Amino acid sequence: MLDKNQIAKRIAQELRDGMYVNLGIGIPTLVANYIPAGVNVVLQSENGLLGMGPFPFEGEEDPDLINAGKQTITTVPGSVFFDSAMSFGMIRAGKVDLTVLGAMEVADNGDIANWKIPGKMVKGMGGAMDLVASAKNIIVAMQHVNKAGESKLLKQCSLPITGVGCVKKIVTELGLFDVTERGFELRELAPGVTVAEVQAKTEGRLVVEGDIPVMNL
Amino acid sequence: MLDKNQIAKRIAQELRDGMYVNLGIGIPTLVANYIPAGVNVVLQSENGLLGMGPFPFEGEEDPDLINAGKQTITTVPGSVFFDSAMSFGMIRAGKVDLTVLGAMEVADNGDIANWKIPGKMVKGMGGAMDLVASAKNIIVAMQHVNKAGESKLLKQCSLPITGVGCVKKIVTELGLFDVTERGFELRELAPGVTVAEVQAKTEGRLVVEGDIPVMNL
Amino acid sequence: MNKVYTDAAAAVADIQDGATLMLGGFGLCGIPENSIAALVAKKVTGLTCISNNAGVDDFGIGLMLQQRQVKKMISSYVGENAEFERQLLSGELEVELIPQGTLATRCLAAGYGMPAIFTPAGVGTEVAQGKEVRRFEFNGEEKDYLMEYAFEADFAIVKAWKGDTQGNLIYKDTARNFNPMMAMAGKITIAEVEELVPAGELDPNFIHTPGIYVHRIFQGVNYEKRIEQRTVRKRNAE
Amino acid sequence: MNKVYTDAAAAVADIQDGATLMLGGFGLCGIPENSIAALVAKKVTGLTCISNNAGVDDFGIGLMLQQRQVKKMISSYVGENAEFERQLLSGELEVELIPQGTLATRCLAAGYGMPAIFTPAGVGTEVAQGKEVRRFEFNGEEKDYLMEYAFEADFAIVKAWKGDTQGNLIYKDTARNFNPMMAMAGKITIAEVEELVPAGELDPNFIHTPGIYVHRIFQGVNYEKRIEQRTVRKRNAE
Repeated sequence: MLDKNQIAKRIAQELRDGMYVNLGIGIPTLVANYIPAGVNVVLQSENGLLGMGPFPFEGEEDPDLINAGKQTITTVPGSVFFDSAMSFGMIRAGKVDLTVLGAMEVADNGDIANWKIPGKMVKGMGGAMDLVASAKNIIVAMQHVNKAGESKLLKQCSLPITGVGCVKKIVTELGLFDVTERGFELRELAPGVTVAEVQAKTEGRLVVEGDIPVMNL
Repeated sequence: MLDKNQIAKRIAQELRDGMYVNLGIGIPTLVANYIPAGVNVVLQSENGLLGMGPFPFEGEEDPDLINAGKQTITTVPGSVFFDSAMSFGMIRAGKVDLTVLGAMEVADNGDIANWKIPGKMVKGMGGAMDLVASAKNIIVAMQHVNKAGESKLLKQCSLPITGVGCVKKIVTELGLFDVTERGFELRELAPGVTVAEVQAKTEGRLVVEGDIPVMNL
Repeated sequence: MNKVYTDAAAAVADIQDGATLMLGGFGLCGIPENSIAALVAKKVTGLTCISNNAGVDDFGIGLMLQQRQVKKMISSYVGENAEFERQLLSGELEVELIPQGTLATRCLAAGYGMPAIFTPAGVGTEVAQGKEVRRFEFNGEEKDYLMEYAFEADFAIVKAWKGDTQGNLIYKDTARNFNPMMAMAGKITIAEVEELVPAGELDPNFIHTPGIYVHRIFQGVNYEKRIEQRTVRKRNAE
Repeated sequence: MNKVYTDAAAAVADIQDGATLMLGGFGLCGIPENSIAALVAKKVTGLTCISNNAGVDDFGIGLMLQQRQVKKMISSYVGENAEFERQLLSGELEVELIPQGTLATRCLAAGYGMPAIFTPAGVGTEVAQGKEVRRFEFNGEEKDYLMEYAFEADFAIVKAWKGDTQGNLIYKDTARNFNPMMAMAGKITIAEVEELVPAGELDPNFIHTPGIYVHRIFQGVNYEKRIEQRTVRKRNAE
């Protein structure tokens, strides 16, 4: 079983040198802490920044410099600020190579639900619908089951969806899955997790072929 | 009869303080020389400048600083450079208050033709189609007749048109005309010009009502 | 022609009940603090506000919500705001949630004189309900897009870092966000700036919003610039 | 990842016969002189060039026309260019003339991932032939608009004033013109700059083209910057 940091670390292994990457709020943000040595990526914050750096040192916070989660941040050399129209322009044009975000549910056709729970106060989709509609590569970081123990990898999303057929890969505490036309294809198991456990906790179509390697962290 | 400079001078009287104005190539460019005292207008050059100034002093030409006619120019305090998308964006959004341009023909419904003569080499419409399609107020500066002595104020344009029903006012060597749903309404006569002469040289619907004052230059 | 106003109260004086306003900012970053305070003082009501967020309980647009001045919010995310939630659930407040990029681009469209734009954001979701869907082959794939209309706002109210007497504006860091598009999109655009300088002092190559889009400008005072999520790291000990 | 190329020849090395190119510049102002020279030296042919103008007989895209490298020009104005006229009249060269704002906005659309835009430019003229016309109520009037498609170009070749190793670009004065939109619109974007600096030297608030849009960058040499219309005024005698 992976903890949140290990999920982030595994996703960080998907980063390639030169990539432009948008990291969502929550576990995705942690990915920045595990970027492999020698891999230079540029982090995009959709409120108008390319080249996001770490949090500022205490006392150096600047209220004019925040990320999409409204957290105070810094920039790295070569960074650039722009307005929200250009920010979503570059997202829409497919210039952001990878988007990592959380989800409440993913369906085995790649649909994602992560913005609305009927009956609860709806806060809004923010930039998530724009990101999932346009990103070339979308990795979801999430827990495999919800608090009630129900699978979040489903045949069909029960919640209102954020985007259609867009998720390419999922990393949960149980393993790594490619989302293909055949469904959730189990590629790697988290240490100490069995295929049976994944099967028990996955409601959508699960593909398990051959020996599944244990994740290398 | 007005000469080119007098046509420009009369058009300059239409300028109001605070206007943003786009001046086309030819006679319209001369309008800048006759801006009335106390009237501050900002000149837009559609290649990406607000706040165009006069030609540079000899030796101070900068190849990176030209107007839409590709002439070397200068800027005035408060000027701003922008790209061509924003330039035509502000034109399309109606932010440019007045456009002055030349024409080969104007029809009495306000159609304008100024970009193409069939059988001759066609150089292109440049920004003229964008300007005439969006400007709130369009004044045409032109000669009343062509070199063959034929009227350029027509029932219908014979040349391919640049824009539909857009011209609001015309100043020629013979007078000033408002273009309304009734046609060319003669408002002012150039010094020494008679109504009969205007009638003889105007093919389109001409409206002459009451005493027509002589232009005050 | 003079675009310079003495203060926020003067600049917003003619905003009437029932007006549609665009308000710049992302969260509490780059919001027009002075203008919001003036709108609260003015007690104008029945407003439709187009703004990415709705402030927090006691700052930003939250101040206008407290006074029940807002009839409708058009936003992408309405965050942590208890009063907002109460008014929404009680039906006092109408809310239209739209994707953030769609919000930004509908402002851009208005500023660029384009009546509508196409975006794939929201295709196949409830955001697409009642909207025209159109398939294009573009960028190497065939894909559905929603047609979304340009916004029309009576007033756009933005906050910039520096401005000049011609209305030219410069923003700082991520406080730029929605301000430039909204500045272009208002029928009347009001800009408040931290520093107002004479025309000619700003480098014409580095102006974000040309003054042609700005009708009123004033130098704001007492900027609070509240931070929503103060996140820091510790310095390593030597 | 390294975006820095040694020179124009290296940056354009993989441009094949028949490619569609966008070339920045307005007249001879802000044109990618080095890249054009490299394309001429490379003798690549059958090109479709999207560029506001076509250069003059002996400079700019005119140099490529002389070598018969251009199959088709997409421009708003093709100016004074005898060789251009000869090739056009003889049928060697295909020309598509489109309004300047439409040209700029079709580039912008590509860079912003929008498959099509609406513009009133050309409504009722021969430019509208075969195009979808659509009526919108917008900005206080009901009006017809043409739907125009985003451009797709294999390569965009632009000229900037300064650039950094991340591909961030700054343009000078009216040499900005079409360069920023084209920089955003190319599948592969090549930027030549007068001064190439290390990442971090340009102020992140004042960059016109973010490096995410730029794939290759090099420092150009020997800029000629020819002036088409040298207009001056005399200094008053003291």
